Amino acid sequence: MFQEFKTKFNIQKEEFILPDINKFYINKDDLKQVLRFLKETDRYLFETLECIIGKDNTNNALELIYALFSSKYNTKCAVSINIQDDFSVPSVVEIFPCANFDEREIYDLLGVRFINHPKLERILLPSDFEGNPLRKNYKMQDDRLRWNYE
Amino acid sequence: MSLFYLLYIECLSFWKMPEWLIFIMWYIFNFILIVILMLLTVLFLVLFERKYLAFYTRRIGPDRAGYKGCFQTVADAIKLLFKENIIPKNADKFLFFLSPLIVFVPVLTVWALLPFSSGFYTFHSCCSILLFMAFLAIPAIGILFAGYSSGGNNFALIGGIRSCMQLIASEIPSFLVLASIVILSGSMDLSVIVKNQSGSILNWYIFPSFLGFTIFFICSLIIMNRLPFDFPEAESELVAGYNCEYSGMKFAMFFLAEYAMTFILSALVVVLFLGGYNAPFDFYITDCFNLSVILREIFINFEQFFWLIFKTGIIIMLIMLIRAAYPRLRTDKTLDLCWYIFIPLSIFNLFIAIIIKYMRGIL
Amino acid sequence: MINEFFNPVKELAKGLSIILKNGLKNRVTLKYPEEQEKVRNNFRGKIKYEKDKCIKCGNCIKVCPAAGCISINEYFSIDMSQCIFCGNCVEYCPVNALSHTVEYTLAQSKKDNLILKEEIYGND
Amino acid sequence: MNNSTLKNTTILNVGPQHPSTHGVLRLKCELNGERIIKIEPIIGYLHRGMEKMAETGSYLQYLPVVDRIDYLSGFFCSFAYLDAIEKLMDIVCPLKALYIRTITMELNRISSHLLWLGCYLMDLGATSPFFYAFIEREKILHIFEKLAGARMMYNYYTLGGVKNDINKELLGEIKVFAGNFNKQLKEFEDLINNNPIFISRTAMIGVLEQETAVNYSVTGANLRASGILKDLRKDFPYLIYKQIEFDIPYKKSGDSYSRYIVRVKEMKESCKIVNQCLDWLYSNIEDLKINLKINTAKIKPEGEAIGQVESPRGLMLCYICADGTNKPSRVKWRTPSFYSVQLINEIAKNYLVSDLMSIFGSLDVIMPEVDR
Repeated sequence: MFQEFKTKFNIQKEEFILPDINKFYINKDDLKQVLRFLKETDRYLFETLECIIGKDNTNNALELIYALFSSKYNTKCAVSINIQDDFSVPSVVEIFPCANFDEREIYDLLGVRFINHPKLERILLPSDFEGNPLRKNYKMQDDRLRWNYE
Repeated sequence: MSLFYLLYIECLSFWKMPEWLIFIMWYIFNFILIVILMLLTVLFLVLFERKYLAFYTRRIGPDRAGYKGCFQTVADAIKLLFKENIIPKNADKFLFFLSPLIVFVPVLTVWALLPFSSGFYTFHSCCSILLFMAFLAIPAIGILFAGYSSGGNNFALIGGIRSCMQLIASEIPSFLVLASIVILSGSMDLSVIVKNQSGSILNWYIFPSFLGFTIFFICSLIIMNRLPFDFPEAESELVAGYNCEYSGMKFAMFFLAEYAMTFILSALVVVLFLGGYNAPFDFYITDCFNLSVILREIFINFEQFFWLIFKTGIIIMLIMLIRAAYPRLRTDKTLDLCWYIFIPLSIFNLFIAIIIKYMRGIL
Repeated sequence: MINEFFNPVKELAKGLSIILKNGLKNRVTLKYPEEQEKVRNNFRGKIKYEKDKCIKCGNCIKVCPAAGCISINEYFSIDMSQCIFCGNCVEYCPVNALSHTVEYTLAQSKKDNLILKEEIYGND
Repeated sequence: MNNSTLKNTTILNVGPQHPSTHGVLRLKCELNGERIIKIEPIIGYLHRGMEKMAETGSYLQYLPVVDRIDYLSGFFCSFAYLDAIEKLMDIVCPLKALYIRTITMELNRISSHLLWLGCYLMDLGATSPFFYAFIEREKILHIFEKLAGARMMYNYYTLGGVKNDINKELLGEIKVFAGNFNKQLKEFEDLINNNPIFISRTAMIGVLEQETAVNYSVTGANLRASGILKDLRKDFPYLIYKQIEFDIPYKKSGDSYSRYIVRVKEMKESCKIVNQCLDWLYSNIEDLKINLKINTAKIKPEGEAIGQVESPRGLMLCYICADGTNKPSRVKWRTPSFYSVQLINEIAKNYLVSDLMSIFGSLDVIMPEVDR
């Protein structure tokens, strides 16, 4: 089903998220193009962005997964991008308005800056909180957890 | 002058008092009696409402203080007495203190106007209906002052403004209905209206102007801010509306005024439509024992007082049942209800009253 | 048009009749201090600990979601202010030294009464 | 000088502490008189760091905490979490455990909808239906207490199935509840369904068009009330929803009234599902295989998985990325209320303040889900 999409954006790497969601790796710049293509072409019609998953694979590399769902063909797919060092990603609020809070949460917990996002601020943590908790290099200063770090 | 006044002069004739002092003492004595009566009814009403609502929601209601919770309201009052009097920082101090009084005092004076029984009424005037409704318009202004003066609290401000909107909308239909009652009874004095309704149940005013009864009943619900229309202090929207910033004795004053207004307005509905203190079939128990004239006069008054309280109790139970059953209406829907539906209907009711008066005149 | 006016009044009356009907049903309030809720024996209440059975393996600490709730350094103690009564420790204890009681009224006047130490367990 | 007074609009803080915001949510709305111009939901007051907590503890330690993601429907969150792990380690639960999971989840859906019904009507001002809804809900919580040992924080599902079995006496109790639940619900419908005051407060108010609903990825009853028939139990049937026949209630108009109707009908459907599961459970009482007794030391999954479930408020996803150790490297919760909170600015524009409560109440937003 995704043959036409893969040839258009010449995607090499493809993986599987169980149960049956295939994940495509694309690079950062044509993120908006891909999402608009997946949303508008009537061959796919992925018009709901279910959620944006931010992940911190170690050694300072982040991964953003955009989970999409098309109710017409009742299938799910995921588009993911890897970010190495400068954590700035174009925001997709024009295409999917629901991404507004998602992107603010990822900025808040992972420290990814989204370009031309309407109101990029901390959403879950207090505004004077420093550091991004979900990063692997974020050290918790709570000694009650020493049993877990054995 | 009524019988009680003559009795009162006899008791005081031992001390040689000047004439004018006795006259003034009579009104002060009556007013103290009214205040005591009001405090007792309010104490009872607050507890009765909580028990009554609990009855309909399969609960028991407060039963810890006293035998079956009978001292609950006294306990609340004492608690409120000792609560700290918080005044918000940028509140308008003078208005903040004045507004509970503006809400409470008119309701207290209105109690004096009501004819509790043929002999027992404190203030007798030829146009007591007008005085009644005039005094009942002032608390809404007190609520506006309360809302405006509690600092920058927007909830209270919206609550206060809503109370004024409501007042204007509900005053006009209620006055038109009062006009139809005045036509039917011929005079504006409450005790005369009640006298014209004496005799059997048939010449109560509820039957000729049933439409007037429903309109006045709903408008009185709006004036006393009871649930389907309790916009000034809508709990779920405006947190506590106008009495957001009040605590301690001032809050108790607002609370007292609300319940006093509930009683007095339902008593007014009874006086106007259900034949105030007349027994339903003109049968008084005191007539069966052949007593002397003075004793009979005294007992008749007590029995008439009982009938008034009995009918007001039924109306209050209906009001509280409506509070238990229905959700709150939206503010602008209520105003539409009053302006577009009640005013034409009450004018139509006026015509019916005129036609009935004319027909009675011919027969 | 008539129906459009009388229908709402009929609905309001039907609502009122249901409220009145509910008035006659039995009461559901439970007067708390006098009548307590009778709870079955599989209710997860306060944790009981038998000192002789315990082999101090530390399994309960690895399984407890509330970090730092159980500690077995010099004596065994459970911090009742942290415990969320999930029952993981009771389930994964190899020697069944821990078990649930049915007691759920655990309020204390002082905070350190909440930490149940071994010697308190010893005698009961 | 805050600029709101310049534009003669008042800023009303429907603050974190407010009787009808179902938890700690702050709606900063700009009013012109009583008409709402702009609403900005400010969240984060109930943020407990659920996703960071998952990374510090092992899979087993995180299991009891999962019920607290949405404390009104604990079973759904634990199922989503376990569904993801079971897919990673391709475990298949015994059939009876699937049936027990379905029946407890449907009962939990009824109890969550009942709580929403009581609170929604209390927001609109009707005080007594609140108590009737809670009396009904109390019966369900009694059943859960007998079954799982706790009223709301169940910790009842484990990796291979459920912890303890349903005995005959408890099945009888569920049958009695399901029996007269429809009668109670009918009483509710007579009291509220075409009550003129209720209709005037909710009909054609807070209309959610299909286009904005899809754009804001709203799911669950809010979406079905706008005419889009999308339910995970029918699109991607999990557990035993394939063998059970039930239909999905939906309405076209998308206003607060149709959201209310859809949720009441959903309660009826759940009651039908409970009855069907009861018949199966009655037929094989003696089958005692409800748990696979997996050795917890061997839980070291590898790879990525998404557990999905249709919770009372919408679609709930739990994404787990595991890297072979006994601690998950990333757990992400996609909770439905997080997206219906953003809706409030779109559909509550230029309505009155009293409408704000009826719109926001009908969206059934619960704050622990939003802040995680």
